[in-house]
Amino acid sequence: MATIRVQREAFDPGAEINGFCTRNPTSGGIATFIGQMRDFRGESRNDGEVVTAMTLEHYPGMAESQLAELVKEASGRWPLDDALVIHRIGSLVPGEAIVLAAVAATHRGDAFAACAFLMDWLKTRAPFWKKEATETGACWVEAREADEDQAAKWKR
Amino acid sequence: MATIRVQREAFDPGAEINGFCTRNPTSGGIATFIGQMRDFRGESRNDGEVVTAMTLEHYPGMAESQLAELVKEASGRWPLDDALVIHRIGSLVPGEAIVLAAVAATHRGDAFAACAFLMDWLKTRAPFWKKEATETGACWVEAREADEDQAAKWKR
Amino acid sequence: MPAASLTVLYFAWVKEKVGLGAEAVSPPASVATVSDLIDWLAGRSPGHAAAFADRKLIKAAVDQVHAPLSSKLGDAREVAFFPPVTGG
Amino acid sequence: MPAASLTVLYFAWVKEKVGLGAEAVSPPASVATVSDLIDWLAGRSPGHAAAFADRKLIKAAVDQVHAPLSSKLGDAREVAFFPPVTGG
Repeated sequence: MATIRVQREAFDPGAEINGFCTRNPTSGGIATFIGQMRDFRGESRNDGEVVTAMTLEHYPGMAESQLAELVKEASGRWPLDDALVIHRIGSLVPGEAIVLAAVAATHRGDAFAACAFLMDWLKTRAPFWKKEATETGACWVEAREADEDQAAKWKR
Repeated sequence: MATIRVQREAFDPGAEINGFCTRNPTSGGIATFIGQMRDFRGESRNDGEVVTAMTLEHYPGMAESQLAELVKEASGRWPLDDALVIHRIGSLVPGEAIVLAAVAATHRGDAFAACAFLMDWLKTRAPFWKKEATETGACWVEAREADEDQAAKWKR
Repeated sequence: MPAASLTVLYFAWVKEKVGLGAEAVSPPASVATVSDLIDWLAGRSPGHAAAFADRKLIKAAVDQVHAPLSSKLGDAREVAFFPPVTGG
Repeated sequence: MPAASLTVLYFAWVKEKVGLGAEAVSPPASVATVSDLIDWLAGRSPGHAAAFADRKLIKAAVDQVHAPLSSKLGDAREVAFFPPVTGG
């Protein structure tokens, strides 16, 4: 079980989710998360600079193995039927999906928890780095402290 | 903001999610939940009777207004950009989506929490009733105590 | 003073036991709460009696808002009875 | 005994500051931990020095597993340095 993909090509979140549902017809609950590339920096469109493009760098090999590790950890914590993680690398334009996480389980509580867990750990452990291009130049995105806090919540 | 649909026709979860993402290009995080009709009763395919079809009855008017109420409550609790709830009524066959909830927000934590909240309250407050058809006859699905517990978690 | 007309709706197995999905009724003035209404409705037919035999299983909505059985009817125009919901 | 060869990888702005993405190095036996390796690498060029100037900003992985800077290198074959991750 579980599918991990790190890819340069854009993907279609809806088509991926439908495929995931079809592959798991006996799972009552499917929780998913889609991270989209926004066209501004910061908290809102009004106070942030316009972002025109993004480059996602990754650590080949470790990116895939870390994602597999996260899915394995999630599967140990909740009774899951299946999981899917797709992460883009390379050049992205605003509106494109950066990441998709999907979890199938009998009970929705498990699906939700595992999906949130996957994203929280992915954000702090999967070796990907975002560089945003704006009119004034390109800039590496800084890690958010809130992400560390959310990941720490799952420690045990 | 927010779209509520109660409908007899089958819907395409992936297409709905893609449309939702497209309508919310500035939302960094989209959390979704899909409830699928399973082809067995109980916890697993092995110990449950085979379910061949399902009928979903609803309280016209109140079903829609309760879903709108839940979305309003969620919007008051978390900073959301948009929400979508689609719920089937009438005849369903195994593998079809019964319900789709999608929430768009700047932060994934808010999107996850609001989506889980919507589903937990929907399960105990939205006036829909499932009747499952098996080889030995049709039977109204009984409410699960776990659903009450999960909904109570959000009380305040 | 003639009793006001009230629409009563039934859903799921409550509807099946009662044998109908909706009826217009005119309960006497002594029927003040949802619980009173159940008592009164239960006397209308064996089907009604069967539907309301165990009221721990019955949920109600007054004018399309969930309401405990102790709720006052007030000037309600629509009361619905149904088992705990099972959608989603 | 010749020093063992170690592959060192750099990512994101660490790579940009160092000026290269990978190099094979043979640190002396006194380099026992990831932190020792940083000290030693920092002396290789002004770019290395700039990249490692504030090591609070540096994360490391030893053989593709996250490792604190205090980790022993042991017989590691690949050590990577990068800023905190920002994927997802």
